[in-house]
Amino acid sequence: MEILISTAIGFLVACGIYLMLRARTMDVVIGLTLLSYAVNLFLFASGRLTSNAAALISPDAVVYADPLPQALVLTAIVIGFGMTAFLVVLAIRAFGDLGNDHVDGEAGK
Amino acid sequence: MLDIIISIFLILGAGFALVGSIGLLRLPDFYTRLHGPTKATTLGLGALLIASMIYFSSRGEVSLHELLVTLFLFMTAPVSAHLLAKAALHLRIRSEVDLPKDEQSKP
Amino acid sequence: MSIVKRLLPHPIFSLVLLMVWLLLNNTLSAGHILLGSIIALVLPWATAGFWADRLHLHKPGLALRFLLLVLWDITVANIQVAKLILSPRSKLRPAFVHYPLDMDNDFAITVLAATISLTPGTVSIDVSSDHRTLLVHGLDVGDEAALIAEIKSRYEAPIKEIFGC
Amino acid sequence: MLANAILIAMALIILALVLNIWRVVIGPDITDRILALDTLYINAIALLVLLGIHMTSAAYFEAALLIAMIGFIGTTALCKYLLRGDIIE
Amino acid sequence: MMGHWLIVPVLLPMVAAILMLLTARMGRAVERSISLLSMLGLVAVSTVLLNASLSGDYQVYALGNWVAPFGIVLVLDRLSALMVLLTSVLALFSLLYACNGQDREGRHFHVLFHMQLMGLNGAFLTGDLFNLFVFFEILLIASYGLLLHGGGPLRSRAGLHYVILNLAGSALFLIGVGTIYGMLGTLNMADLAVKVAEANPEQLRLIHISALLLMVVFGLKAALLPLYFWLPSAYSSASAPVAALFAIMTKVGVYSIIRIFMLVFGIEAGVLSNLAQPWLLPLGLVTLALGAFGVLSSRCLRKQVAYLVVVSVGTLIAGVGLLTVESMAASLYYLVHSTLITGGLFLLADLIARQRGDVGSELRIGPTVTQPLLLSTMFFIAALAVVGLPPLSGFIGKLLLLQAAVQQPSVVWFWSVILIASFFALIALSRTGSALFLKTDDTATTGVRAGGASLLAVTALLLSSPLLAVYGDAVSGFTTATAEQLMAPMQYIEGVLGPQQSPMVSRMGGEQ
Amino acid sequence: MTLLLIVLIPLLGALLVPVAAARGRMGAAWMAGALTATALGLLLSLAPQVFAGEILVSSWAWMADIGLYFSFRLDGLGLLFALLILGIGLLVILYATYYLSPKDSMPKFFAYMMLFMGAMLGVVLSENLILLLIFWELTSLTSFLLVSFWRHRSDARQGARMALAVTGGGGLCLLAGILLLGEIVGSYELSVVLASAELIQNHDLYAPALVLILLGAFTKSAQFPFHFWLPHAMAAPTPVSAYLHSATMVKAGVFLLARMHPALSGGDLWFYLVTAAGLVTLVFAAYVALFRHDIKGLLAYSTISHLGLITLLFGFGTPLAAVAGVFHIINHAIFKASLFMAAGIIDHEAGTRDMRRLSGLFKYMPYTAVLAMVAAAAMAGVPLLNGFLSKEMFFVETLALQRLDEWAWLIPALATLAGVFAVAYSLRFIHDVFFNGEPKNLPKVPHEPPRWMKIPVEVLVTLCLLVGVFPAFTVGPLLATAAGGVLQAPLPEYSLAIWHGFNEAIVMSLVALVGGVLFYLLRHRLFALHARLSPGEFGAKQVFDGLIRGLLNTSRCITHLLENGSLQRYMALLVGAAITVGIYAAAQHGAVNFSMSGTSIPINGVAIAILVGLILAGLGTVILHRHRLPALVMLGVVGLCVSLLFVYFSAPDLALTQLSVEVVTIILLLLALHFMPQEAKADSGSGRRWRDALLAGGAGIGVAGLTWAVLTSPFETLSGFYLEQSVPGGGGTNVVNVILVDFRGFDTFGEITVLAIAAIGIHALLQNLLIKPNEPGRYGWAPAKPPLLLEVISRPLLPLALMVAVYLMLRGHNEPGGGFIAGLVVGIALVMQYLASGVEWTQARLRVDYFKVIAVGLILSLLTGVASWIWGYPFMTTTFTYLYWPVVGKFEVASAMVFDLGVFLTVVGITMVILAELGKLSGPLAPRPVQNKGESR
Ligand code: NA
Ligand code: NA
Repeated sequence: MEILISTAIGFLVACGIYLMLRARTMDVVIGLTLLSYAVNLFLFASGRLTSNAAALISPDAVVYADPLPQALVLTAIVIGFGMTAFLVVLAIRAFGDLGNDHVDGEAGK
Repeated sequence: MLDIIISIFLILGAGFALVGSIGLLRLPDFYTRLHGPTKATTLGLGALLIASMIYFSSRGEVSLHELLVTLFLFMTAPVSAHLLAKAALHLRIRSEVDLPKDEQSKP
Repeated sequence: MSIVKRLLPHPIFSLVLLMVWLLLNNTLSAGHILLGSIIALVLPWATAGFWADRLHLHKPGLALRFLLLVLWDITVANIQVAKLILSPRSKLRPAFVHYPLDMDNDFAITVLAATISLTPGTVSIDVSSDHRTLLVHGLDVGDEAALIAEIKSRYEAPIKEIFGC
Repeated sequence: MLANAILIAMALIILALVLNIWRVVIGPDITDRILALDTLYINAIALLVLLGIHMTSAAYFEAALLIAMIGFIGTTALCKYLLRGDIIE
Repeated sequence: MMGHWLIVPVLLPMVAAILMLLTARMGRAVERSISLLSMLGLVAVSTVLLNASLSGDYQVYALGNWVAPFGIVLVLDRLSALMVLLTSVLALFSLLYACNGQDREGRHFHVLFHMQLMGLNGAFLTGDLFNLFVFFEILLIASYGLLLHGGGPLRSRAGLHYVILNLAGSALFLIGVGTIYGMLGTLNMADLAVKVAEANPEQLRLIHISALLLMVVFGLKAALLPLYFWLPSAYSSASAPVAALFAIMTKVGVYSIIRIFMLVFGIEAGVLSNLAQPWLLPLGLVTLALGAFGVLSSRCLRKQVAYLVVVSVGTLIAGVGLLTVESMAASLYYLVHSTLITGGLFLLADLIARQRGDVGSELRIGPTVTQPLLLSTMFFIAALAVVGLPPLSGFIGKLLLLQAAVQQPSVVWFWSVILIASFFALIALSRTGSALFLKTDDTATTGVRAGGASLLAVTALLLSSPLLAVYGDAVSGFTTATAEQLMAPMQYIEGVLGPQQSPMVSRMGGEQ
Repeated sequence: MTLLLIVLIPLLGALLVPVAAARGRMGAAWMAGALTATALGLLLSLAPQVFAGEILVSSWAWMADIGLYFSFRLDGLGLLFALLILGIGLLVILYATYYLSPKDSMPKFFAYMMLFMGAMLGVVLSENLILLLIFWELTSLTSFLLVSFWRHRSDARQGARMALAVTGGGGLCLLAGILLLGEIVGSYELSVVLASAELIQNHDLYAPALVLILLGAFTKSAQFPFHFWLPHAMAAPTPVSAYLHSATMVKAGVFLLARMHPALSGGDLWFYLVTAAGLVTLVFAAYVALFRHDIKGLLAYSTISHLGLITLLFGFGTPLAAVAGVFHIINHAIFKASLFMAAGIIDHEAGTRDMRRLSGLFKYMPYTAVLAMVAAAAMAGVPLLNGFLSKEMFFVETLALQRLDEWAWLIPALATLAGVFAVAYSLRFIHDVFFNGEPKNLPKVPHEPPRWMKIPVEVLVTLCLLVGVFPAFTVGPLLATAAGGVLQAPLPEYSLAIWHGFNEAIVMSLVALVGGVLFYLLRHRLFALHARLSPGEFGAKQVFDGLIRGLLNTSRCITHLLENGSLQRYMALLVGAAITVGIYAAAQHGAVNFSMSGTSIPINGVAIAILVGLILAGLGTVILHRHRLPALVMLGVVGLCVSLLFVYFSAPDLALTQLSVEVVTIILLLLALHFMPQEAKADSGSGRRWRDALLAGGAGIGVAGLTWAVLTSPFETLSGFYLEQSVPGGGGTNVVNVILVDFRGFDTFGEITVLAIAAIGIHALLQNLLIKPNEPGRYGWAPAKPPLLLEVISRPLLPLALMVAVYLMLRGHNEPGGGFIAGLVVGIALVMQYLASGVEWTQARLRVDYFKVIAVGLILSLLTGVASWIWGYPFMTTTFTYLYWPVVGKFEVASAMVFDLGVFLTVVGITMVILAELGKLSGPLAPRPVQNKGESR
């Protein structure tokens, strides 16, 4: 299972970075979103993964999922959302200002 | 006994969900594909939620909150289908039969 | 009366909301009934601006019966659709049908459209801009007129009665 | 009995999920993809319900409810975009 | 005990920002008053904190009353106190300058400005790695807004680059944090330091990777080779007060490198001690060299100043890379100097550009500025300081750095690069001064005169250089004490975690 | 104290002069003169002690830790130089007062002049070597200001820059050399350094230190090959040339040689380096001086040559040579300053300095001519003038030199040759300017200068004569004291007589005189030959300009190559850097162990399906990325799969957050797609795509490896604390939520701040943005009326969703949920209204200032944090209690919930700001272009 999880996270990273290396702002935004997903999963995995572990404190729970990475990921998701929102608006602004959606502001390089 | 009922609901529900998805893959054009999910999948999910209700209610406190999900889905699925179809019609998405005249495409 | 009306603009809906609250919390405890009631009263009041007009339910009994009918139809319809999906493609007779509406209440039309979408082999696609026709797509339409007639009698008639239009 | 039924149901739902994803990938039209995504959301709820029964845990309920909500809103937004371009007019 | 003072540098700007949001309709005067008052308060509080740090004790503020390593702590030592005060001083004058009209070129300038301060101060004060990430994000998102303040295609383009690169950097930060948490199960920096020193041999590889990934992240913020290319266009296109404030932004990266690689991977980190050493010195020197080429190649004053920022970062990092008390002390002195002077130069560049009409800050023939004597004198002083010529602070800083390197094996490289870069900067800035003030055409001056507030701001920042030189002994005494503190990570650890005990550990579900 | 004052007075003068200038032009001059005279008076008051053999030192600590002291020293050498600086300074001030035209700013000139004077005094009076260097660089800087004084002349600007580059660069070398010296000796104090000759010269660092210090000295004193800046600095006003470029600044280099003589001289390295530089400069510059047509050019090269002579003398390293060197310093300063002043007078009165046009001026300005002729004769080394005496001593020393064995003849021969040239150019100066027919095309009719302009020249020329005739009587004591200061040891035997008998030196002088006359007579053929040999201008400036141009071009090339403005490049570098350090670190610490022993996650079909779905959807997104809308749908699939993974791995809160964030993100992207292109052509070539794929693949493999390694390592964490303390300490059973609002509430506090700033930033960013939405597709847009079903269903959805939000909000502390998710649900519900009914309709019913909501939310969270101060606890200390109410029963009240409420409000506000602002970009509320301007983009 570990191998598949690692592969999936790595694959998402690769997809995200490939898109972030593209020349159009929208591609970069999409790539960034993919990369954030992957990073959040990675951060989550850093507390190790447990299925069917208790998420809440209860007397009959035996195993708990590590709550700390979850809290960190939550923070990261939220911050990532703010950042993505800003980037999207900036992309629109740049498109309006520069007349094209190239990341360097020059059409058809 | 209860287990059998739950099992039947489970298999039925999952089966319907699968059938809906098969329809989505198999049917010839968008307008026909639309039928699969709006009906089969919704009902399938309904069956699963009933199974869940029985299951949890049978092991202690009554659990009916699955009803909410069902209610919500039955409220929204027709609207989703409506919007999708409207969009498809607007885009003149290919159909096996002749598309009706789109009153909206007229200027 | 007017005070009640102002404080309780949507009594039925408030009731629904209270039920939703209790369902959400999966409980019937006194505390939650109290809390749920408060929320169920406050929310419609707070969102009053978003409501065009009050919901009138003329025949609650009929409504309940209609609901059961639709549930049954849904079940039956699904088995039919499942058959169609799994059978060879050539068996399909899809068609677009223009269904003439006899109602002009938006809410009622919506309920009808939703019902049509949830029941045998039909999806309501569009309401004409004058609210006089409903465009319906059928998966297996043999006779267009028969389909229209069935919808008229089986669904539109009770809905008209329920909402009194 | 019940355990087996759950496993079978899960297998069916997983198959449904895969078919949905496949439809998202192949399209061919944008409406097909949106429809498949919508269906995927519903099947995901199904999967969560099954997981809930499998693990005897009510912790999946909120996620299911939320998926139902956002699946609808996502579809609505996408369709509105197709119709109007401007989703918030 | 400092009481609650420690958190005030984080909260005060935020309160000011909220107040300004609430009073948005009451006009600019109210906004500016709140902004400036809060800024003055911040300077005062920072001074109090610096004063408190002089004792050499570590002040620890446990948020939510949860002790480290479980809760987040703010830690005041000499370094953080210095950074906070430096930020406040720079910000005060940038803000003052902005109040001359540039704050009106777009919406929410003051709100964003204070939010940026909040992020900066938090980053300097926090003792928790993930909390550092959070404050990085605060200062970054505010800086995005500030960079784009005033709008225009240039800023949009530079903003895109800056934002996207930093977003990728943030992702990398999280990967680094995740890896180190996955190995050591903790986030408090002091606790990390303890655990890194005790790490198993099997853990070393991943800890090492995470450390270097963090270095890449900090290197991106600090504008270190090969990650500085975003800086010149970003800084040169930002509006002047923003660019001036940004003089501290690269220093956040430098600060983080110092903090993490002196504390967590410092001299007492066992196998992983002094991890950064093989990287920082060469990277710093090459950054410095390339920055110097950039300074020479600039055809616009603002761009040139931006490259001077790169030069200062290269110098700093090279100094930090020597990893001795002397070099660290020298680097910190240089950090203070370069921050204030490059900040002042950005403002000055704007003053000059405004008086040169359409030519602006471009280094080509243009009209004589309206206040030639004043501006050329200011430029002369700033240039002296930034090139590192006597008798100003730049010279003292370089002197300290050169002296610190004299017994190091790398002395030849270090000296050559620093001196040659100074030489290049000298050539470049003499050409610049000549182009701006000596070689003018006969077109009429614009008649725009610098206002009192902006002159005051520039003067004050530039005046820091002679002051730093005159009080060189005191300042370098402080930075030496700071460097000694940094070189003794055990003190920090005990200051935060108390006398060493093993923190509560329990085994988690995912583990065998 | 007095010493300090001597340096400070001129420096302060730089400020006082402009103040005095308020009283008129002459005010500045008077102030400058008075201050200089004061300083000179102070210096003279100390002179007796120095003559008595004392070395005066006064010292203040500046940065004692690094050996930097404000310490000054007055010994014989310092006294001599200070006298020259102040004495000639006084004369130059007088001269300049009449030289400067009314167009020139007198206050500025004298301020610069005083600044320079102070710096120069600092150089010669410093006891601390770093302090010396500080003043050294200051002289370079002030000379930049003085040379570029006539800023509109391009030669002045270029000359100033060149001088600064060369001398400033040399100063940097000197800095390095001094630091090495300090490292060797352990002190920068001259008294220590000068006494450590043995230590220094036996040290490994001696050679580099010496070379660096000499570089400093040679650049400043214009020694070959660094001589070229000096002729170009002649674009300066003549008083500047007279002061800086003859008497003072250029002498700083030879001063340094003299100063460091006891410590550094004597060894072979010193001898060869210094002698070679001096010798080449001496001959070469004398030769070049011959061919200068500009008087000042001739004088400049002559100066270079004489500096070479002095350098050569110090290079010998013998005490007698050093005495001769000091003597020539004095003499050269006197005659060269007067010559420059004379040149200035000629320029001033005749309007040109070109010797091809100037002729026969004797008729017009006989008095000046006589003065100039005497000074020129001194320069040529004519007997009975001061120049002759030191030149004789020089010749004697060249002959006395023992070191070169069979090449011993070389130096005297070359020295004589240089003497020949010197006579020739001096003769040319006199003959060409004052005789040689009539002037040609002069801009004005020359005449004698004003009375006061001549006085400085008269004084200096008189000195030439006096020293030349009565050397022992006039200059003897000063020379002895100064030479003593140089040697820091008892003086050798020497005599200052005019006549030492008919010896080899006299022969050399005679050869030089006769040869010089012959040379001058043959000058026409010589000029022709010279012109044939070196067509065009002579090299050094061209070389320097070429170097600078090359440097600029190289740096532009490098800079544009690196900072090429391509984000893709920068991004690739970032990714590459991360991969590189990752590989580097992974390669350390022994071999990688690929055992599967650490694996512990049970294999499960659901998880496999989700992961495969994730991979498929990711791949789909990449494949479809150029068709934005389908890619967006794929992105939705990825998000859903991620949420399912969170659910599967027991993190319901994460799943809820991820889901709600995702739908808002999709709406956001749809809003953006209304303006941005929906389809894109592939615009990178296959090479670029392969590179990117490689990088992306590398990063992916790296992160995969990292994940695998983390997942399979043993793990200890402090999370046990949170699990134990969640209920007793945090009052909640949802540990994740308790961490978020309590244990690490500060992170959350920061996180909502980030969101708030994002909203504010977005609001600011969208100001004045005029942007055209996309054109409708092939079939146009559907009519504006919202779809009926959607409108109807959206009404009940709002209160329903709000109720769900309340539910999630209230239970967050104990069950999955919390303020953030609740906030997003409300946001989504409100967006639904916007979607269904548009901005106008919705805003008419939702009259809320979202920024106020954000502010209130932030204040709530802030107040919850600050409230703990009242009870003396740190920020964000939470408390909770259980209340028992009738009917309701037991329920919990926690301050963290108020914090969560703050989070909730902030999130609602932010979502609405972001979406509503974007929505308003088009449609009825969109900003309209200003009509009268017509500029839209
Ligand atoms: Na139907
Ligand atoms: Na819109």
